[in-house]
Amino acid sequence: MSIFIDNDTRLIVQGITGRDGSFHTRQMIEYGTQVVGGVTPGKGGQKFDEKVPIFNTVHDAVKETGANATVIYVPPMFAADAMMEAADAGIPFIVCITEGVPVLDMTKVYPFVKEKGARLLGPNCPGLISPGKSKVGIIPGRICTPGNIGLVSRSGTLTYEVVFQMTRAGMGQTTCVGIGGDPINGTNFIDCLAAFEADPDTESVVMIGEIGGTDEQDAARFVNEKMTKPVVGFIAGQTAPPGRRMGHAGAIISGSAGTAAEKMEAFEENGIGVAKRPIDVVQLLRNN
Amino acid sequence: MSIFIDNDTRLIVQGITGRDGSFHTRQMIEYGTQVVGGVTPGKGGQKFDEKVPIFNTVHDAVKETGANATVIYVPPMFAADAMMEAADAGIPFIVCITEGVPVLDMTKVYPFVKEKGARLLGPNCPGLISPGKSKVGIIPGRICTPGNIGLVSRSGTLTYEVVFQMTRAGMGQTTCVGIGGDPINGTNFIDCLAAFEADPDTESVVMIGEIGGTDEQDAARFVNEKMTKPVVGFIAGQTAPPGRRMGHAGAIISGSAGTAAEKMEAFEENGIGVAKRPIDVVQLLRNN
Amino acid sequence: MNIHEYQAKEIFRKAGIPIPPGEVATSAAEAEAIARKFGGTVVVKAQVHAGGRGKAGGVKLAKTPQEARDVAEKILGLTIKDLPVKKVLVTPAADIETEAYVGVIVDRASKRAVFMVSPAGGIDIEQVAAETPEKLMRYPVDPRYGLMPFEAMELGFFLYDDVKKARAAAKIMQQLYSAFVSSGGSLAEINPLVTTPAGDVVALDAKMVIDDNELDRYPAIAALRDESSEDPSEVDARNANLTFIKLDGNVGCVVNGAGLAMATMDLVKYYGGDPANFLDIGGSSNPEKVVNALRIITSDPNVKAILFNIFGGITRTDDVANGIVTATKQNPLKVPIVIRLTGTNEEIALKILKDNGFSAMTDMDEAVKKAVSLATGAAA
Amino acid sequence: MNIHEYQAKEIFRKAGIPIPPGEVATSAAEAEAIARKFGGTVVVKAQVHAGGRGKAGGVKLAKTPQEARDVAEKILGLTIKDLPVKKVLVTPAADIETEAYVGVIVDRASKRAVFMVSPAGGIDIEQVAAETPEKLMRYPVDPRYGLMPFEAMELGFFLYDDVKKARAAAKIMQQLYSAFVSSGGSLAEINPLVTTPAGDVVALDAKMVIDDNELDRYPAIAALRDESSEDPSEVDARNANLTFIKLDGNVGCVVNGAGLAMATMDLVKYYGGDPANFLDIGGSSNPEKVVNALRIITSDPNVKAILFNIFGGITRTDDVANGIVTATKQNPLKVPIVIRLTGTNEEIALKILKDNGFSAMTDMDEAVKKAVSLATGAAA
Repeated sequence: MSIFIDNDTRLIVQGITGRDGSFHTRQMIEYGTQVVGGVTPGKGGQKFDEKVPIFNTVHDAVKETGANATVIYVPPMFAADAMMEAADAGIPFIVCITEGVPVLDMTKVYPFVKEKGARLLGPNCPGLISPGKSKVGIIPGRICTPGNIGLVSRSGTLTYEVVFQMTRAGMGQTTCVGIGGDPINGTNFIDCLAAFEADPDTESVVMIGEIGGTDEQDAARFVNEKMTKPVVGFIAGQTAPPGRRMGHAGAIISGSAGTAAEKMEAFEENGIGVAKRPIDVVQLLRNN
Repeated sequence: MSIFIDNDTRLIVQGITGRDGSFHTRQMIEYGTQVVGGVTPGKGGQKFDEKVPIFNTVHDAVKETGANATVIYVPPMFAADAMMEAADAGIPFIVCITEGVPVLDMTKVYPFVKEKGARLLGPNCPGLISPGKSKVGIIPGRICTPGNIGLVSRSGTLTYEVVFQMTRAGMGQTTCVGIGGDPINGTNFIDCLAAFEADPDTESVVMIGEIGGTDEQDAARFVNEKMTKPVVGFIAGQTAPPGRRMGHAGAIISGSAGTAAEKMEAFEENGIGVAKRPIDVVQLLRNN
Repeated sequence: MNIHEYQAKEIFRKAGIPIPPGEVATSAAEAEAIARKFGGTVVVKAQVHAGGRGKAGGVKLAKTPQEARDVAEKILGLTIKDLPVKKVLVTPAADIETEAYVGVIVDRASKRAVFMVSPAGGIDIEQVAAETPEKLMRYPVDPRYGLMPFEAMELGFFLYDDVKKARAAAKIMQQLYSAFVSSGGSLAEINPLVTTPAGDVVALDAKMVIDDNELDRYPAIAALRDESSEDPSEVDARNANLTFIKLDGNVGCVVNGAGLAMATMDLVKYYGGDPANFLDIGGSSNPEKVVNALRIITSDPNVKAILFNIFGGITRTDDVANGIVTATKQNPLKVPIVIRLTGTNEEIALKILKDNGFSAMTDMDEAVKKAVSLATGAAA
Repeated sequence: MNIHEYQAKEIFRKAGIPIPPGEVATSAAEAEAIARKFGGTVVVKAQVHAGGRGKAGGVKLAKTPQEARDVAEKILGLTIKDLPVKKVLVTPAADIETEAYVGVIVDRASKRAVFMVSPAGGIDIEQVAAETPEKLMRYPVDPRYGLMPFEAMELGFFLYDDVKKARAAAKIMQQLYSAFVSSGGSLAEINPLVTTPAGDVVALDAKMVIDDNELDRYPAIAALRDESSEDPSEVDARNANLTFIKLDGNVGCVVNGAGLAMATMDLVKYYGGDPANFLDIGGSSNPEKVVNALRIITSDPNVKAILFNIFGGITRTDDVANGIVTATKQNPLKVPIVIRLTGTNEEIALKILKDNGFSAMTDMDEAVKKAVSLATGAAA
């Protein structure tokens, strides 16, 4: 088992003919993901790489392919619309890779997607991978291996770093999920932790957080109150100066709220092993 | 029993110090309605007629009085905001008397009120009365008498005409509800019919419709499919010319949809006795 | 409130919708001058609040300025659906490749603004709905989000396969929605929306109906009202805060409340008469309203009898009685009047009427029967 | 993106918010002229992207034009939080009766724009939140409906008991929300919002932060950027599409991805070093970005060692290697460099580096340790 995606995931790609969309579509197909269609307005009726049918609209794509998931690679100014189109077309699982989506756009996307009953992952996230089954997004397949550890992270390359070290240490993964670092995103730590808790194949979970906000603290309490499986964690940004924004991760510290120290303390108080360095995650998992 | 309002209704009046609001507040109090507060921004802390406390906002009024219903008498441009304020404050039953509310305003009010879980009656309606228990709105109390007939109508004075003739004939009412004639309103015929069906004291129902729209036709099917109690009806506007708007009732005929003939036919097809004249309602009720 | 095509076009143009230029003329000479300025073939279009202008001869092509003058002369002499044509719009003729229909209207059933679009435009949309319903797409707009880009694109692709035209149409639909909402519209329509051989998508016609209840909010829109294009008695009634619609019968009706007014008209018909009008004096009982109502009704020479039907709730029947007395003192009636009053302050009202030589009744059916018999000349 | 007070005031003014007049001066003479024009007492305020201007001596009253000149002279010589003051706003001094705080900010937790208002204004709002939280009202706005009139009135009544002032404040909050949303703001603030003895409610200060991601949508807002008011190296980095924040340490860091960049800085600290910067080259692997990154980092004289930490996913590590080679050929390095590369095209990258005389590592911890020891002068 795995969470959110597996062998039954039937994916469409919004922006399939774009630079990023086409590159990663090929990567996903190569990994074994069932890519059943793509959307590029005006290219409806054509085929991508002579095999994947392209549609003008998501509604058309869903009607023709029975897709149950979508991944979005469209420019930031069009991403909000793409997410809402997907939700409106009834797709239950929406992954938005696009970086740079205006946060006010997301204040509208969030309630819309919720009203439609869809799950949104991202935006500004690397997507997710259930090793050996399906990958949706941009996480490099070769750094992962099937196993029974779940991983959830707000970061991209830092996730790769940790997953890679897990894989090298022989610790496989059920699913690795990058929730994205934007201030407003569709899926948070708790959503993923609850899914991992419910997944029979996941035995323990790694949670990688960042400075900014209070999601990690909320997640820590959730772990303490609701989870039976062991969780270990890491927080990036211990040396970040207060009040400055550390790039697109949207890590903002306002006053004392959201510092790395505060988050690490919340982890420890709630029984989550805290890695001092990314590599320490492996050791903490061994101790479980 | 009765529907929507009874002896436990604790009412506030939005616009209590206005011309219409103050007049009808006195009428309602005289009838026995529990008016627990009023709202007029800037008059918070004062008392209406030296007894009803006035508040600046609906939130304040609800917090202090525990009101479970509100009636709105504010000018048309402020009515949408008043309805939403009431719903936002958690009031479960909102009656809007105001006439002339822009219909585009109502397209926003409707989903808002629905999201908050409130029932809205109106706008542009005379309100309702549960004879002997409570009256909310402007229906003259003296034309009604307690009994076991439910009445629902899109009209104002036409309702009075019918109720008065029922009362004169000794046919009392559980509740008389005026749902209002605007194109978009909060409560429709079916909502009221379902409530009358569920009310143990209501034995039969009178439904008074008008030209325009298809609410009466939908309601007729509902009567046929879901109701056990007898229903009789009247439709106003048999002589109305097509394509013209007959005043504030918002009765619009577009092509063949919504004519009086069509509605009367729907009544007959679904077992609803059709009165040719308002006075015939009484005879039809006798025949039940 | 209806506004003219040229006024709706100006609103649409401000919202960004591509619309060919055009100017309004009130005389044939003006029309000729405008045609000369534009050069080439022009279209001369009657500006009147009525559909079916084309069939009525209100829309004509003119190849030369002289022809524009002749055509305008004819159109300015027309009366379309009882309304005299007082203005024409002169606009360059467009090269048309395809004609589509785009409209947005507030819909009771979905409680939303609903787009209706069809690739079969240029004709009556009711005809499309009836004959080829698969060519008509209905699309409700969630007012909380507005018409979103992806929704506009779905509508655009319903009209055009070509993505450029679909995008152009999508943009026009978002602009139309925005114009509709920000003008307090209850209907906005482009029929036809055309494509040109150059591939442009252009609105050739424009129609808008404004929700009367929004006029206080948009004074600039309210100022577009053209009273010269409306029935004078309806203008008079509106200015007196009465809701009035003129009909062809001979029993003039004055009623409080729209539902009761319609039921009264129905009862007139039931007893063999014909209502001369719909008239609702509304909820308040200002005697002045009664005075105005009587003035408007008696100005119709068809009216042979007048029927008052008042059920006093908020309306005080004594106010109505006083209004009748005042009005008939100012302008003595030339036709019989039947007064039915009941409800609030009924006793006072009946006394006022009696003291002034009027009789009154309290039963609606009896009153209607009497009014009908008076109007038809039969014995009461 | 930060904008200046005078720019935010212009945006607020266009939205209808009452704001006293004001003009910007870049010299003491200009400030004097403006003060003379306004007459009476003026306030001279440093225009700089930093809070606490008052405490830093950046806001001064001046009773005469000459005094305005003197005060402006001083303020234009200040450096507040490392930023030199290059402009001052001169504005007539207002009579103040009460000071309130009004702000709106996008909030992660509620996923909405949230109003924060307090009758205790004029001071740091964090202080109000900490010391008198009952004086701070937080009010999330549903983006689907906007700030509705009744909501604005609740906020208005939280500030003022008087209904006129509450209404004025409510209107200002709706205008502020509209300015915030239509400018792509992530923060908009009025501190203080004052009442005058005449009973007016007026915004005396204005602050706005724009979401960088919105700048493409609002070119007029993007044009407000004042690069002269920013740290030159950060301007340089932004123009090169890099995310860069200058810090005080001596290990220059070049990393792909913000999370990994922060983790790298943390690891530098963990091994006893001090990062000189945060620098994220982002997901794409354009060699030009690497060239720019090296240029910006080496311009900091504090940097004693450079650390590359690249985990190739989308980023191709051979592109990064090529960038390093190109950059160091153009400008030979004066400090040691430690390169850690792994992931996409790792073998090619390692070969490129080796062929050009660089050594490289694949383990993050080892690389960081080495960079720290090089920067601190200890043996690697």
